[in-house]
Amino acid sequence: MERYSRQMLFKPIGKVGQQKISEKHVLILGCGALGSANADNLARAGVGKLTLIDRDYVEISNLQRQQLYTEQDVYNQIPKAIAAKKRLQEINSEIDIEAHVMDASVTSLEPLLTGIDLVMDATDNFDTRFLLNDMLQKYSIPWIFGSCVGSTGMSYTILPNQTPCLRCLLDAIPVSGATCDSVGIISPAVQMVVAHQTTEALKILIENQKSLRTSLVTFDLWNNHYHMMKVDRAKKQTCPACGENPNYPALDYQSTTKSEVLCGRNTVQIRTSQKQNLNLLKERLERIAPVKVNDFLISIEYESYRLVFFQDGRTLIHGTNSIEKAKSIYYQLAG
Amino acid sequence: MERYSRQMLFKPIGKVGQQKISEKHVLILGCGALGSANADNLARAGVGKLTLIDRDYVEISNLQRQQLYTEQDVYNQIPKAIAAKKRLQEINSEIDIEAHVMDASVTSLEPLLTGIDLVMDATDNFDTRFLLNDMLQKYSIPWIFGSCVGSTGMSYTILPNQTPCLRCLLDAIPVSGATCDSVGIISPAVQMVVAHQTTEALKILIENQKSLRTSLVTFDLWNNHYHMMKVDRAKKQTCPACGENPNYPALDYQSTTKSEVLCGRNTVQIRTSQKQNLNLLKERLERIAPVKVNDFLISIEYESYRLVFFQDGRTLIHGTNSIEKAKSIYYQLAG
Amino acid sequence: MIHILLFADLQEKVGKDQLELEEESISVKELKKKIKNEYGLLQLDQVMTAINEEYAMENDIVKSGDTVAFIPPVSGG
Amino acid sequence: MIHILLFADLQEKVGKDQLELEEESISVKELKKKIKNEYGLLQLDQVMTAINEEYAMENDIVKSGDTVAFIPPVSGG
Repeated sequence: MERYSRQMLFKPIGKVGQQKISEKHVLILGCGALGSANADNLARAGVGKLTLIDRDYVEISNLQRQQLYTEQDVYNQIPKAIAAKKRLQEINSEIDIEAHVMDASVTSLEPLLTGIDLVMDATDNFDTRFLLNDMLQKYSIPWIFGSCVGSTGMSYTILPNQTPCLRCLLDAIPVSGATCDSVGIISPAVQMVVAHQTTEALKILIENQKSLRTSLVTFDLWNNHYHMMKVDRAKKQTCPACGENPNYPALDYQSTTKSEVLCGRNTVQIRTSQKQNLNLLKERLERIAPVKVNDFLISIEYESYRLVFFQDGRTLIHGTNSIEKAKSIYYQLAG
Repeated sequence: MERYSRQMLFKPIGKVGQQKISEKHVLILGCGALGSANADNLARAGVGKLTLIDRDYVEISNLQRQQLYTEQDVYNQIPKAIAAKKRLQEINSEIDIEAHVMDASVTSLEPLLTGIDLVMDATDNFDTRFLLNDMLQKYSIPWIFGSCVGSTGMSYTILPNQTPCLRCLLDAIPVSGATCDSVGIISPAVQMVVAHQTTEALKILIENQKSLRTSLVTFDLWNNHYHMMKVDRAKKQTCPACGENPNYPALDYQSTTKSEVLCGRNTVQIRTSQKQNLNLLKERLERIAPVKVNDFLISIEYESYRLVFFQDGRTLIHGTNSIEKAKSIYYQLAG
Repeated sequence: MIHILLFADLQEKVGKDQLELEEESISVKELKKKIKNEYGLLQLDQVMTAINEEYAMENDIVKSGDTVAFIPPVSGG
Repeated sequence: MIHILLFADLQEKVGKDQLELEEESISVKELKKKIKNEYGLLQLDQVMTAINEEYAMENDIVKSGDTVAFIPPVSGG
């Protein structure tokens, strides 16, 4: 236990807390910037078992902020979950790590939730966050929302049947947040979010409820702002995920994000349940490349792909037959 | 430049800022927890040249929070500066990294300051911080103070001839802060400090003065506190480091920390210019091991060493002939 | 005077990270509408609002002396 | 009422991270002395003091309604 001596010296954890940490199982959804740093921290802290999920592989533009990866991972095009696992086992060979290279959906996630004590949100889009939200309410698993872009970020701890859930905070909002691929990001914004996420994780793992943060944190490191928002008021009895009669809309087949390869066209279609606000999307996309627009759709060329966004929530990604790749590109641009 | 594309998309940096970053030379003093994370960030951000300094080697209890190191570094007892350089070059082979395994003193640091644009404080004691403070005032080099312990930490940006210096803030205070070895530490406290330090570093490197943080930040992640303290008032005309007639006390031979091996005794003596407050030190050390005390000294057994602290600022470290090892142990316990 | 904090991409559009507004009393809904029109801030349809560091609804009233934060949910990770 | 925030190892000794003190007006020096005696807080000789988020000197006056933060410099790294 010499390895964890400095963590055990921290009084709220101690030997008892360390023992608890070593018996817990945390699922980390996403192995990008937030996922890398969260996994690094939790592996070093001695969490007994980690499950890592990511659909993507390591690219050169990831190295600026995704702390588990090296140039070698880029050259070898290693899937992030696999590269992460390798590095984490070099850091801590005493813990158990399970890596899944897959797209997160209702059907792919559900079997992996058995025995999970806590989920770290390290996704890059709100479709998946709402899916997480509804699923973890249903299965009563706490999770920690985190997101970042530019020099800003946010974090919030969600306990089923207790705190307001993500839907309580955002339900009325047709969310398509700014993404790292549209407005950029600096690495300290990542770490700032993860510092909050990991601290909350440790509190939950040692079952120290009274220290949990009950506010949503937002910050802007470049402009020197830090803001805590109390959210008790946001809890809604009528919330479809955490209210009195939940129906978990994101778990309903009708509303899930669907994707299909369009035969012989080297194109993938993605269909979300939310309509797109094309004006706002246009403003965001114009930072990346020229956008063509008419009343019904907007289109953009990005890397070797062409994306066409329709108002009804459909998007065509031309230039690939891989659903994983198409989703990556889609969420990179549209959040 | 695809590697830095997301950082260049961040408007305040852009292509122009990235170019500046690539031409800068940053010295990182200390490759422990703060040093690891700062170096990781700055290497990923593409700083043209990094100089790393550390006197120590990697130990198993470092892995919980020092993000550049693995179990292999522990088994091979690699000096931290060397292990850090190796990992950083795997992350970014395009930048220049210089590693020095050495103890920081007036004479060892001075030759390394030529051409340095910025210094990151990643030391673990205030003796060295005051040395840095006075030296960097003398040579007009900006630096970013950082420190952490438990779930707390602090950061502050110091510009010579402009902001109050560390002496302005702390001069009247006989500083012997809490250390990670006395009260423990959790890894997010490290990252929170480094998120602030790296952001400030990027602002300085791209010469964006107007965004610089002018307050000292303190936080407590466990208890959910975040505090910014404006410090303009603290600037002292009479400050011996940044005032009108500076004499840079830490650079004066009389006041520097001296250490000597006591011949044939397997003992090193360390002498600081500050007197020890034995009562306070006793309180801190008691968390680590039983402390023996009388009116003139206190003593403690720690690992395979015995330390004897005298009121006049002298300490004997029995059980080693290595000045580097003795200093490590000393600052781990006494801050 | 109402003090307004802007986060994330709201700042960029407005060109600063803080605003002052001379109002005695105004609903969150009206306040958003006003600023949306003045700065062409489409994003204000997609923000959380805090009054004095507490979550606010559309019909809550902001008074002179209050600090309002508009927090757009960012999605990167 | 003076509101006092305690950071780092001050918290542990006192057993909480915040204190309230019934005072109309008191110097930083006197305030420290008072708390030091009440809680045996030797560490108060080694702290920075902020009044309402601004650096304060020993002779500055704290008034009812102010928030005082005692910030011990921590040295780990």
